[in-house]
Amino acid sequence: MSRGGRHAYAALSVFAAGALVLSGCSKGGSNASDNEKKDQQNAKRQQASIKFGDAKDSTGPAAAVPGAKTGGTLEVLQRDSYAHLDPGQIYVSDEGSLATLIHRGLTGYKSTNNKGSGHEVVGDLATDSGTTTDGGKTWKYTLKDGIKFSDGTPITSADFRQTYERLFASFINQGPTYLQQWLADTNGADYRKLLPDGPYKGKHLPNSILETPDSKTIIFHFKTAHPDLPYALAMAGYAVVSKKGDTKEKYDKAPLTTGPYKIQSFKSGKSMVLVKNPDWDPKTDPIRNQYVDQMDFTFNVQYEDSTKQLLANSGADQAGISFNNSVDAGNISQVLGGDAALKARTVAGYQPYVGQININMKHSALQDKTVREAIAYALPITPIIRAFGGSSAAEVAGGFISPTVSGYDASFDPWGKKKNPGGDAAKAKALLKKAGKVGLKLTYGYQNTPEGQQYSTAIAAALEKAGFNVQRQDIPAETYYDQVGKVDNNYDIYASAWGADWPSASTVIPPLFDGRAIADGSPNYSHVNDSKANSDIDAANAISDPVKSAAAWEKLDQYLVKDVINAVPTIDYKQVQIAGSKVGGLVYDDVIGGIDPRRLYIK
Amino acid sequence: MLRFLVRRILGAVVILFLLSIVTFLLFFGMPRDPALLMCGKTCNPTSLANIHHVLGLDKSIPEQYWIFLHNLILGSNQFAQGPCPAPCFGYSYHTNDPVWSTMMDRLPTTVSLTLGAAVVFLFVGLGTGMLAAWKRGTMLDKTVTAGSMVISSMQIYFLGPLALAALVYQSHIFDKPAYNDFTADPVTWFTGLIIPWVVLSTIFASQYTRMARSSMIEQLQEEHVRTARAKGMSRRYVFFRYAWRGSLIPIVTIFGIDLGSLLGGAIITEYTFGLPGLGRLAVESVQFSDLPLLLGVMLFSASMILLFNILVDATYAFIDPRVRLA
Amino acid sequence: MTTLTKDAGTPAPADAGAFLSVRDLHVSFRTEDGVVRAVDGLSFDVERGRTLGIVGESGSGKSVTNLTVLGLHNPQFTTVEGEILLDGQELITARESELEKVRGNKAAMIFQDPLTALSPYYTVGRQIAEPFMKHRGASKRAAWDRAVEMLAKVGIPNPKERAKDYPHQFSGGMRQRAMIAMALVCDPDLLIADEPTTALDVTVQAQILDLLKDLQQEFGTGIIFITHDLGVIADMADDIMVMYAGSAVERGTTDEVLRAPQHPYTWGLLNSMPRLDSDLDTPLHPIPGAPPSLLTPPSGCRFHPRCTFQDRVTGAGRCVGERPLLAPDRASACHLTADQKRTIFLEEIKPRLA
Amino acid sequence: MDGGPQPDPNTATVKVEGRSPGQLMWIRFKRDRTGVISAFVVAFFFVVAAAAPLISKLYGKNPYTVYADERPELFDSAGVPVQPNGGISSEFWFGLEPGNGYDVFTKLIYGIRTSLLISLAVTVAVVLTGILLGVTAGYLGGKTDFFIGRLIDFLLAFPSQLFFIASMPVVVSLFVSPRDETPTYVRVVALIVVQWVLGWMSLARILRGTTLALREREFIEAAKVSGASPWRIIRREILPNVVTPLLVQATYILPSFVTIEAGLSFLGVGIVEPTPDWGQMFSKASTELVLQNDITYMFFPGVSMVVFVVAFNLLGDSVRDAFDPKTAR
Repeated sequence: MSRGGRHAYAALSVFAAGALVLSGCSKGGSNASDNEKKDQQNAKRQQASIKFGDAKDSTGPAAAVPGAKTGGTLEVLQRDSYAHLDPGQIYVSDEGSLATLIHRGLTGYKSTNNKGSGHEVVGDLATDSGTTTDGGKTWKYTLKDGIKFSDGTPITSADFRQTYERLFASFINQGPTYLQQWLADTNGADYRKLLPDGPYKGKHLPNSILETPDSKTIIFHFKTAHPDLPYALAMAGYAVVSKKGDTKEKYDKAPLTTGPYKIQSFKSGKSMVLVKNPDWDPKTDPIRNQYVDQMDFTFNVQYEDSTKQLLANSGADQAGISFNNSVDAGNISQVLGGDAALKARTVAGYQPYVGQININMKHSALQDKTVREAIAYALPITPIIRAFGGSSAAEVAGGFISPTVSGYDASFDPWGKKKNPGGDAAKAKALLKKAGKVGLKLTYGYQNTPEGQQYSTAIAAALEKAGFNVQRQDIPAETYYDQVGKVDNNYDIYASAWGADWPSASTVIPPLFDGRAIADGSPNYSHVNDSKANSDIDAANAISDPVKSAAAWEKLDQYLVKDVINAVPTIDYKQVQIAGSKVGGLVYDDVIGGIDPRRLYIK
Repeated sequence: MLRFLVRRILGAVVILFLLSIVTFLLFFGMPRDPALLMCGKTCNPTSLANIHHVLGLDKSIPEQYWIFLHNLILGSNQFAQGPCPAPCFGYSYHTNDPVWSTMMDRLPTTVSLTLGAAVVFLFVGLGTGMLAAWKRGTMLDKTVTAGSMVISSMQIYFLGPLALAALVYQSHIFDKPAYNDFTADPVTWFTGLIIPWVVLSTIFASQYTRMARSSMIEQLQEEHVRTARAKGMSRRYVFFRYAWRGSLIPIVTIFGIDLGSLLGGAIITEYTFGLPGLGRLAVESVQFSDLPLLLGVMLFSASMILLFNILVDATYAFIDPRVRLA
Repeated sequence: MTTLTKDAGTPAPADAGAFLSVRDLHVSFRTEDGVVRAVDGLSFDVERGRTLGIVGESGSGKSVTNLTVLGLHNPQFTTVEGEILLDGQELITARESELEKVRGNKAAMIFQDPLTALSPYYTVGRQIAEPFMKHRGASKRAAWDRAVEMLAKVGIPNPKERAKDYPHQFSGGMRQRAMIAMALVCDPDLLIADEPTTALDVTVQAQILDLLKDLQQEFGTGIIFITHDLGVIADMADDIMVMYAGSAVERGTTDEVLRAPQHPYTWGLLNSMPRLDSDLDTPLHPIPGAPPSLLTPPSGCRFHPRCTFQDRVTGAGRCVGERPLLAPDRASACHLTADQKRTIFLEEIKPRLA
Repeated sequence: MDGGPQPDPNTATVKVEGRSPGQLMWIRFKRDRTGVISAFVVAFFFVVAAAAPLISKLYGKNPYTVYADERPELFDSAGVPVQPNGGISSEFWFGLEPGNGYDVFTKLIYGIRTSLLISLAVTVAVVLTGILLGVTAGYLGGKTDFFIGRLIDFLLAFPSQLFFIASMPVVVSLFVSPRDETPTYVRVVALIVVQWVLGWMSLARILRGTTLALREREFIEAAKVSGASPWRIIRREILPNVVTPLLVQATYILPSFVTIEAGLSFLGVGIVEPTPDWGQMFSKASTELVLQNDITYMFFPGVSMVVFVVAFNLLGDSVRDAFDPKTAR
């Protein structure tokens, strides 16, 4: 049988149903064939533990990228337009990538090698990654000299006060909330009570919480220790906003920038142009380089289109790249199986997300551990991998900690999923018998997307084989997490995925499994409240040495997966990205979870 | 003529008004809360309430409807995102862009798609249809009839993917359909739309062929056509002067309906080819339960349909002297 | 079916006066249900300046015959045999282009319903002018003037203006006048009027008939006048041909046929026709039964299923078995002997009529 | 060229042979070869749909088995059959569906079953509504006619597809079932309802027209004069006479509803996995996975639907011609 294409083309010109049938040939197998070598290489990529840098590490300029040249225009093809440019509203990864170019905060991640796997947290606008004398309750930051906004006004502590206080205003509702919660010392969204209208109605945070004694100093006072603050402040969501230039809602479309680039034009849903920011001084920046003169963004470019263009590698596309589009499933084999030249233009790595199937611990039937074990054994991973495009897009996960986060253990696999990703129906059935719960009704809430529909049906089928009575319920994709996030939701099992906000499990385990944080909308989707887990979380949180804490988190992760079984880890998300042949400095950065835009240059 | 226009336009306005109410009720019948979508990763009652307030969803439905009408007619400066001149559909919940400009952004795609295809299928369809009627009973006629029957029974959601698979994915002859601004680069504009055009007009043309043929043949059996021949007028003359005139009426009618509904957003076509037109916008507005957008698109599509109804009735008067507009 | 069908209506020598002479015409259609023999061996002549009236029930083949004369039948479904000579020109075999030269020029037609027969899309003036331009090669201008002139001739008040009107703006009678104007615009030698008055009310009817007569006087046109109304015929025609089931059953001058009809069918027609001069209590006698299906015509005399005089025919079953012939000139196709015909009419039919 | 005399054999034949129009239509229909053949094709589809469970029993598979997990060796990690032509084999006659690897053959016949069921229901609903409103408007005239007319205008101004998409979730949410799976019948009912609401107008208009014409006819007048009740007149005189246009229209609208239903499922607002459905197979066929790797798959729903619609339309034409042989073809 020959390839379908040519036949079908000929057939298309002859509109006869019969002819169409004849031409319906297609070769077997998907182009997304597995590529073992890459997998192992990926598995080896494991986030080395991160250290907090001192003043020396924090002084600019950033290390030059080997062989980098300045000048040229970079063509950036993106699927999604940027919905938010206001730092306070930035949380999602593609906006995060952009933020590395235009926004700066007190701290940031500096690459310690050119492979994108080694990082340390250093002072970005601040002189160092922060100093604490009492194990993380009080943090002091001092601003560098010569830091300016893109309108030329110097950045002062007043701007930072504005930046943090406006996070409490109601129109800021998309960004991270760690800092707000820490300042208000609350869970959930109660923090807004601390400063309901933000700084706009003349109220401000008292010095007992946020102190700005002079124009260069910012001091945080927390009630409880938060050794992770340097990580948190590195999030784009906490980058600085100009007090003078704060236009509230409108800031979201036209912000002042502090990074090496500023926004020349932005047509939502269409295009964006970044140009060099003359007010950015490399000497103040240990993290970013500024090689390219200009970056032209085009939006609404679907994965297969960006891939096709970059593969074609002609004209402007030679200097083309996409920060967040991955190679589409259809072309993945062509890319991975390509020649050396192509390999040089390709990067692959893990995204910081780990998928899991949550088990609703609020439902009495599921409080029986044997039943949960049965689920854990029965659950097949293959349908999920299939739905996301095969082994080059996802691989079986052992624990909740992603390979990009310190504390990941590649060998950990309690349910034998890595050996037998199809699940073990027989063993599950036996356990279910033992628990006397054969025919137990499981309400399975699934995300109503093509993928969701596909894998949920397959998973349901597998669970049925293991003796469960599965009731699938579709949940609108757009409100999925809000539905399953409700404490009294009706679902017994449901998938979720969580990405670390910074490469420490402290942004994975506590939000997902701290029983004291159970509330509507809290990401503790399985509503687990395990006293041992809770206390271990506190213990780990208190460890200020990143390396030690990583080890603690790893132990806790394995305890949860093996012994608590409130959720079953499913997949580690992976992606492959490609760039044009003239693009230099191509690196997959594990913290960003994609190509690192800060190092790029045009050959 | 004037009276006709006034009467019809008033009628249309009433219909649009009712439609907007229906849409409103429909929206609040939806089992989803738009605020949830904007509430983000760390959602909870307080922030939800906040968003409700910002969107004005905390007001009563009639109140919200009143505000909507007011803004639509008079425009508004109440929006945090900035002033919104009439016709103001407000700002999209999802993108925060003004609905009107969003629609105007998407319109060119739909218009290019529709008009491009319409020109082709109208002429090809009428051409072949009349040819078949002229050559009635011959082999040609039979082939055309059979062919058009088969093709017109194909659906865009079959022919479309087929064309994509054959021309784009398997043989890489064309690029994936895309809309490029005509003013920016006519060539890419053309190449980007060629597959949708071909598919769309193939299906429609076949329908118009059948229609043209049958209505032509019907006309040819009219008595006045026979009279014309009894006067010694040549077959060609009778065919193109007498029969064709009358055969236009049903075609104009259908063409009006098709054009109206296509310009209102060719949902399935745009969905099939991934073209960012009004149809896609409509689907998105439902997906993200984006009331302002939904209302905007609904009313726009409806007005297109109504507009073309009026145009069709007006054209009757030009075709048939017996028709008086009033 | 009888063997005699072929040579029914043996050709009479086409005499010099005849402008149109039809010989042994056979017309049949292929329909969904089979072959319909609409005209079956028909022969007749029409001379310049004279009017031939053709009478018969609907479906008796009157209209078909005359459409065939101008070749307006649908060649796809129709087969025509026989001979049609118009001014010496053979029309059945003639090519379309030749026919076009004849139509509306030498021979024109008036149709029954002027509303549907005129195109609603063009002005009356234009529709009248068209054939003049075509056949006389006249200029638009000249043709238009001619149209106005014709409208005036057929008695349309203020023709200059009315010519610009569309048919739907005319009254029924005026439309028919316009039709006539259209037919006569190239003063044809033969005018075929297919029930031109049935769609009109009586007074208008009279006007139209007078008009036709006057015009005939003026142009010396030969007219074929088709109707099922003997009253009209009596008024209009010089000769009459009675048709039944696709063939002629009686022919003669108007006087002969109306005064001394010879065919039972003709009698039936006369019987079924109300007369102004008859007293109200004299009952009408419609012909029993319905016209036959032309798909499967009755054998022998086509009229026999409805004929009440079969038993009088000498020789049993002749009516059923044998097709009666129609001799040329004054004649009727019936197996009754000439005496029988006379006596029956005088003794049994006449009394009922008056 | 046309315009030639075409006698009306209908009346002619009636007179001699005295057959009822019904019998005549039947005779004429039987004579129409295309009509008969397409009738058989259509019938075939309905039989297959009705007998789907039986067929798949004999065939020994059902459309719900996830062969991608049952028989992993037949698929790659992305769920595409490894054998050529979508894994067509003596075991899987129409191959396997990329993704979860359902058996295409059983999925198709069950899919046809679902689609036909829905469309049939819609057609019935539409016909009934059409008769009710159309005949009422036409017969009563006056205010009733006016209001029904305005209602029709209003509904005709609806952007129907958009309305379908917007209203499906609403209608579905009307039947809430907290703990259990949203039953397929709910979606089915919803599909029927939305299509019905915007589906009846054209038919109603036609019937209104016919009734209006009939109302002026002598026999109705006669019935009126003889003092028959409106209801009786409608039942005895009007309904029998609208049967013809009704039957013809019905044969035309059913396939159109089939395609609409498929369109909705194609857009993802209709029937969803794993319930087999014609349109849902199309949406599967338009995914990257299929377009890239398994073009074969799309021919099974595609060709079968084309055949079905063509046959049904031809049948419609034949029915029309059988009732009224004079119509142009």
